[in-house]
Amino acid sequence: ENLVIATVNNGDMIRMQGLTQDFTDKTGHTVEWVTLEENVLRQRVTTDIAAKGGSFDIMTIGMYETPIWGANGWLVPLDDFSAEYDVDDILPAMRGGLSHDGTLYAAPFYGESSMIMYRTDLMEAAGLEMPTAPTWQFIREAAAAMTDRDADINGICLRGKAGWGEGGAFITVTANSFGARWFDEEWNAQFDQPEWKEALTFFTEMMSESGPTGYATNGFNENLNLFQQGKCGMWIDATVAASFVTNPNDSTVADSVGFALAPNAEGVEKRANWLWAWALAIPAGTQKEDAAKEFIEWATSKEYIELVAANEGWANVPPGARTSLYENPNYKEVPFAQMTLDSILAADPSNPTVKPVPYVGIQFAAIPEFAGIATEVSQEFSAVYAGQQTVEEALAKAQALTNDAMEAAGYR
Amino acid sequence: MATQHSRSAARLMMAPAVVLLLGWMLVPLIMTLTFSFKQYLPLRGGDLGWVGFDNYVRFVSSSAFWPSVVATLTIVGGVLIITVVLGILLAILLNQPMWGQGIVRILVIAPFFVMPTVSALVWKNMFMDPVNGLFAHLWKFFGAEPVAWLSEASMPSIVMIVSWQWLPFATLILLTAIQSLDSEQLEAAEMDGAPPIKRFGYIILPHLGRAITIVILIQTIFLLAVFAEIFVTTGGAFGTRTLTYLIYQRVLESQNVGLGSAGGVYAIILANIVAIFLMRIVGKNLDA
Amino acid sequence: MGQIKLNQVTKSFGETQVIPPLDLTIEDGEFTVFVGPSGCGKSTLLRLIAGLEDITSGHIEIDGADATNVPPAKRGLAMVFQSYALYPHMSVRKNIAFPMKMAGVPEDEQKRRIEGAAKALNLTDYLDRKPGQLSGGQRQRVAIGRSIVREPSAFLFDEPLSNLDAALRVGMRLEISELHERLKTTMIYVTHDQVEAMTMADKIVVLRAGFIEQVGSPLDLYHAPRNEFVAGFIGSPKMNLIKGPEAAKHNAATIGIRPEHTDVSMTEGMWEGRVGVAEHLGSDTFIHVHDTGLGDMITVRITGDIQVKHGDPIFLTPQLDKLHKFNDQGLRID
Amino acid sequence: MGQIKLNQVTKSFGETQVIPPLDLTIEDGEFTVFVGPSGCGKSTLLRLIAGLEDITSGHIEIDGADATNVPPAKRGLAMVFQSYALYPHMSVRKNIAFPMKMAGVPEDEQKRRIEGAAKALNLTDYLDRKPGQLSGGQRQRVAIGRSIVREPSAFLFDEPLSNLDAALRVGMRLEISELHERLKTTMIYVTHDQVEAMTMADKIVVLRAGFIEQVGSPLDLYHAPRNEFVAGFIGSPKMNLIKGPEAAKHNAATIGIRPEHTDVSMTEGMWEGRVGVAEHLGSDTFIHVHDTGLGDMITVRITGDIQVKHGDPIFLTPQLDKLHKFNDQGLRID
Amino acid sequence: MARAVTQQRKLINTALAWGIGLLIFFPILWTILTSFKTEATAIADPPVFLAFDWTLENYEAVMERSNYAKFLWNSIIIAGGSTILGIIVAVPAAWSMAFVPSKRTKDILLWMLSTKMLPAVGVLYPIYLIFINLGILDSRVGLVIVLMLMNLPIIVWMLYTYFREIPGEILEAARMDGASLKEEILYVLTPMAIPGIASTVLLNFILAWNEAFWTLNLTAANAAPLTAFIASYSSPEGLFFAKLSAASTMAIAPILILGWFSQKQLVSGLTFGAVK
Ligand SMILES: Nc1ncnc2c1ncn2[C@@H]1O[C@H](COP(=O)(O)OP(=O)(O)OP(=O)(O)O)[C@@H](O)[C@H]1O
Ligand SMILES: Nc1ncnc2c1ncn2[C@@H]1O[C@H](COP(=O)(O)OP(=O)(O)OP(=O)(O)O)[C@@H](O)[C@H]1O
Ligand SMILES: [Mg+2]
Ligand SMILES: [Mg+2]
Repeated sequence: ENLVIATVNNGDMIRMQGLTQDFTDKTGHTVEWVTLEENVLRQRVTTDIAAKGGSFDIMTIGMYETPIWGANGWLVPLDDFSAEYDVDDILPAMRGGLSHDGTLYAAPFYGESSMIMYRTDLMEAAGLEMPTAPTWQFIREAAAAMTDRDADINGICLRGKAGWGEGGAFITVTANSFGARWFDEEWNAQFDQPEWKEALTFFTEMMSESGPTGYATNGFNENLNLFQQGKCGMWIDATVAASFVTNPNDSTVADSVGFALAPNAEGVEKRANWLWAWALAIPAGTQKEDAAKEFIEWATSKEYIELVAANEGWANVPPGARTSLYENPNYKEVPFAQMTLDSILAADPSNPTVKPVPYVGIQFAAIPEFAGIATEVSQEFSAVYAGQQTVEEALAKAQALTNDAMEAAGYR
Repeated sequence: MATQHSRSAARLMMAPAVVLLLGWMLVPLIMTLTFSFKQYLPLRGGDLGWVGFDNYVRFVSSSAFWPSVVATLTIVGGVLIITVVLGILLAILLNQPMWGQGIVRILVIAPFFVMPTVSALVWKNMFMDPVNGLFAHLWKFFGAEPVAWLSEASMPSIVMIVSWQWLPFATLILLTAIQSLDSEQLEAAEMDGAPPIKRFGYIILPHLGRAITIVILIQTIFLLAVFAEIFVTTGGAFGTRTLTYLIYQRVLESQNVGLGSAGGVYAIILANIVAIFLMRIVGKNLDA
Repeated sequence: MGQIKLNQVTKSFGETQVIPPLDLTIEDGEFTVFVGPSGCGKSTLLRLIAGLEDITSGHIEIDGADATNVPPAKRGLAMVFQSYALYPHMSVRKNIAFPMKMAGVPEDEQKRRIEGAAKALNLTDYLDRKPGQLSGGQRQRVAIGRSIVREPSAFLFDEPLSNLDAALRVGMRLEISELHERLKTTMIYVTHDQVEAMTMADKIVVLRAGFIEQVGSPLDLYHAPRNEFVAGFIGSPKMNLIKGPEAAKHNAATIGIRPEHTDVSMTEGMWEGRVGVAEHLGSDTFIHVHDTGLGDMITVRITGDIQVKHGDPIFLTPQLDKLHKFNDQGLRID
Repeated sequence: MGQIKLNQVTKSFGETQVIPPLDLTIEDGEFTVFVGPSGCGKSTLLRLIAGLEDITSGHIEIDGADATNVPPAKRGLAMVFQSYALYPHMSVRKNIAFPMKMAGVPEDEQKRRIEGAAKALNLTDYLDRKPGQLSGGQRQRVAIGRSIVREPSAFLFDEPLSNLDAALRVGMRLEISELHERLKTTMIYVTHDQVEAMTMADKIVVLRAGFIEQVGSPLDLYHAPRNEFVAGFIGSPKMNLIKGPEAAKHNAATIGIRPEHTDVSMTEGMWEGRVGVAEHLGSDTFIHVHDTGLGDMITVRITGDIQVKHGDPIFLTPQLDKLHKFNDQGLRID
Repeated sequence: MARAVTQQRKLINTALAWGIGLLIFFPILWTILTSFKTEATAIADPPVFLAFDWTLENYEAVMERSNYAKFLWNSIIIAGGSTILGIIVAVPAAWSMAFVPSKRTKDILLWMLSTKMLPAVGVLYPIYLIFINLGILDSRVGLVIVLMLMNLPIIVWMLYTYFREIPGEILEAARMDGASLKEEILYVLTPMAIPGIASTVLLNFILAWNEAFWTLNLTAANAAPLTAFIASYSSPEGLFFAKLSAASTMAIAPILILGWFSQKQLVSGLTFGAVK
């Protein structure tokens, strides 16, 4: 059979496309890819599944969509994997985030948290040493110390780009690490609380001291470029970035990158790291359920990891999905492996903030309205980063629009 | 030339186009209208019943509404002004005798062939990127601080990108119009003692009136719907959220089809206000 | 005020010389008509005088001063174009005011002159219309009005009547002639219609391929065309040109006889032929006679009416004193 | 073959009646010219006959059969348009072949007829050119050729010569007349040029505002115009129409005298006036005489040449037997 | 009558026009150049213009990643199909408007144009649902229909203004010559309007080719055209300027080449009746 798979255009997924011949050889099924940029992909698959379009047999979705769609009954439950697939090998945090009511609805292709990547050489030159679990205050000082505008070196590069999955995700985990939360237990927006103001102010000030020009439009990719070109002292972002910045083919600083846990504000127990997985799911109602399951089993299996390792080396295997990977001696040699695992383990989607919240998810709240709200909120924040409004104005607008949207959706 | 026979034939031959367009307009319009009076949330199970004018009220009372109208009009107005003014100047220049006129014309037309997505990507990454963009290099070369175009000057940047795409169209139409100007009129004005500037103001510009209205009409239709450029560059941040983009956010990002549909109805109303305004001018000019 | 002198003027477009070296003097107050077939360079010559084209070599003098490099607006000439070249978006009043506005003539003076011109040209009722709302003849008058108010030292007309229909053309022709009588300003008038040339000109300049074939008063040209070309060009219907033995009888390569200088009889005459088409105008009858053995068809004009039918035999006798003789280079023999 | 009869035909565009009830019979083989000022309904009438417009009321008969509701293609008529209406993308041959192709005429018959028409119209050398490569006169001939091959029962011409220049017009006029002599097919010819009407027609229909003012042969109209309108319309230069006491002397409201029927003297005559513009054509001289006290300017024609200057006193004497008299409704008094 | 101009004026015009032309064209030129650079040279500071090692690796990478030919083919089919279909529907309509005008002709025309003002995003769900019901989601047929409807008003308008300049007498001549309505349109009107039709086809082909909203949202694996192809290049991880440039070049090259070869028709036909 011929499977149509919607997927995102990141490196791991592209790599998988190159290896599908292996799947076809094994099962006789062919695969057609619809590769889209992340935002386009989300919009596309959401429309399709909500309208029951049936354009795709497999969709690449994330931790945000899976529980919501699973609850709606839009996904085929993935509860009958073969024994050799070893479902229990999937990292519990991932499995939890991709399940609804204990049933797995999407199999993680890879998972990630976020962590600090920093330039050991610059750190040394600044006369500082990175603790394994730094605080925001340290990060800010270190960033200021590493900044050298003349040499085009920014102490720290962070996401400021509007969009819930971009700057929105980052400011949310930052706020978490300052003790803030999106909603109280009655679904009231919390942007009027001091923690948010503290977090946003801190972030904005630090970035204007030590961040790159125009960081208000920087997302993952822009920062990756900057870091690879040696223009950043530190970068806090997805753990998967580690393999890119340490890859000497692309990165000019490959041999001087260190890793540390994402920071927290002094005295706050939550750290600024998230949890995310790109996972494969089958929309309910597809005619090709069995073949689709076969594919998912192939793509998220241990064998696939080995296949990649054999072709591209261990540093390039999809990380963050399986416990066994981190027990593999070959993989342990990869410099960022342990820190990735530690970061993932430090994230707890069902208990993401200091104060209690009614939602699941660390850098998002797994409710259908969140993407829309968070995108607009992050746009307000980006306007702060670009110097177009103050922190107070942005928070006030965020508060208003969030409450408004929640009301529209019937939460309040 | 109109016999009974040809008139009925004409009606028959109009029919396919009219029926198709009527369907294309009415079917989605009726569905949009229906949705707009409903709580329609695909992610919460779709149609959740009638809610009267709630969506309409909510859409306008949202803090994003008026800024989006302003953003829409700014983009439409800004691009129109730039393309028409530069288009006129370029058309005049291209109408002069020169060597390699055909090639220059090709160069000037080229942006029109570029997909909006591609043009937005190219501008955003290769020119306006504050670190690696060509502008940043240029600014640094002259010792200036690179500008973060898409955040610090978001609206002008988008207007610029869109203008770049539409300038060829304006230039082409205006060029054809200028070429149709009877050169004897210009010579008459010259004999009458009008220097070049006055010849432009008194003869060329009035002659272009009709062409300018056409440019405005056609471009407005397309500019009201500008989407890809914003989606790719700012994602609606920094005050570049147009009405179209706001609807997009409501429908696709927030998955609130009811609210978005109400927005769609507002957009239709806005478009029609603009249209009526335009038709007033253009309609008159089209008669001649 | 209004003498124009061309001195060895030439004009080439790229490689092709359209006007070979040419000398011409137009006297003050004279009504000069340039006439010639299409493409012979009439418009080009006029535009050289106007300054709308640069002269390739030679000199132009206006009122004794070298004007070769003076821009058109400064030459003090006014031009009326074939297409009228009215400004379509301005009212008649504004059209007429335009040159004065450009020259900075005071408002009330403008007004005075506009009214004067409008009255002279019968345009008073139309001053507030746009050119699009006028008939062809009215447009032509506006174009003339626009020229008049500048009080130029000479008017240049480039086929101003060729877009009008026959009846109107006759009327406008008269109006322009009367205008000249009144203003006594130099006028240069381009046409390819020899009737216009004959009826309007003080002096006709016949051009062919940029060369001046003959310069003279209309009647000079009618009575003594310098060569076959002018002979054939001036006069309507055309002069009958006869070659061969009949011409040899008169010691010429070609003889010419005008239709109005041939006597007709049904019974006897010098040449015999058969009636082709007879055109009865009431005032005159034109008979086209075939099969005379003289080569082409011969056309004759009879004043008043004569009853002839297609195919009737007919006899023609040329008035010998009105015969024109040309040598084998086509030049007149006297 | 070719009799056309209009029976109480009317035509309205919306509210405005352009053709009031009208009766007219055109006999087989006749060359009929519709003439009248612009906008009088000539084209409309022709198009009604052609079937390009629907008749509002009334009947049209062609060869005795009711053709009111017959579509244009079936009426067996051919039309030659003012703009020639050639198919610009087809060669001359294809243009001429088109009606035959539509009618399904066999290939070799098509070929034969095309060659016949081309020869008759002097188009043989141009058969493979596109219309754009032809001169105005040649285009007109192609348009005629396209009509001829259909062997229609009547030809309809709508101002076929108005786009040509004066010299060509004369030539084409002759060609069409000769064609009619040869084919003897009914022709209906629309023009607003009275010279064309006079020279070509067997029968002239003078129209004004949709009404038929007079029907008759050219010379009938010239010699006995039924009313002032026809009198002024037929003849060139126009008949001089004089009202007031001078007319009253002849027991008429208006008298008319043609320019060619007025004798001129420098010394004595019936009316005295002053020379305005004198147009010297060589063959004739037209003198426009002012200040006669008869109202308008009087135009006279003198055969040959006469030397007069602007402002000279001049005496005119009408030939009394050629005087036309009209009553106060403008109708002829005999 | 065009006025002869001095060589010096001409020289200044030429320099100015070429300068501005190159400036306008520069983004495209730069994209094309960048597509032949390595990723590192693509972002080099100072930028390099021509003196770099030309490489095809970006094109190879793009070709390897996606089935360019398929996207291209879909683009051609969709843009071409919608344009041709549009012309077929529009020619009779434009004929009626141009040659049998009535009081409502202008209203109908403006109404047609106004249908283009419906914001596409607002009707995405309705159209999506209709497409699912008709079973034409992710099919070229569906897109051909949508794009045809999108562009139909413009096609009708362009043809209408073009036809209006064709003298009605020629069609009447054809009628007198015995042509039926069909023959009149087929043998006389259409060939005469070829330049106008050509530029209409061209303009609408371009508009359809570049249409990104519907083509992206209504396609998946089968019918995706080049707009979808480019949507997978907008931000891959790591340095991507060169690959983006290669993909962009591939997406716009066909239409750019087509446009350049036929710019005469495009220019001459783009009068929209505006200019006479
Ligand atoms: N701008 C130009 N460039 C090149 N050749 C030209 C130009 N203008 C005129 N000519 C040529 O010069 C010759 C004379 O043209 P001109 O217009 O003066 O003729 P004309 O006597 O006015 O003809 P017509 O009676 O048709 O107006 C023609 O052969 C024409 O082709
Ligand atoms: N389609 C039409 N709709 C309304 N009025 C029309 C139409 N066609 C012609 N007319 C009017 O009918 C009258 C007669 O027009 P027609 O074209 O027959 O005049 P004509 O005698 O041919 O004039 P011309 O000599 O200018 O060609 C005019 O007043 C004209 O305005
Ligand atoms: Mg000329
Ligand atoms: Mg007419």
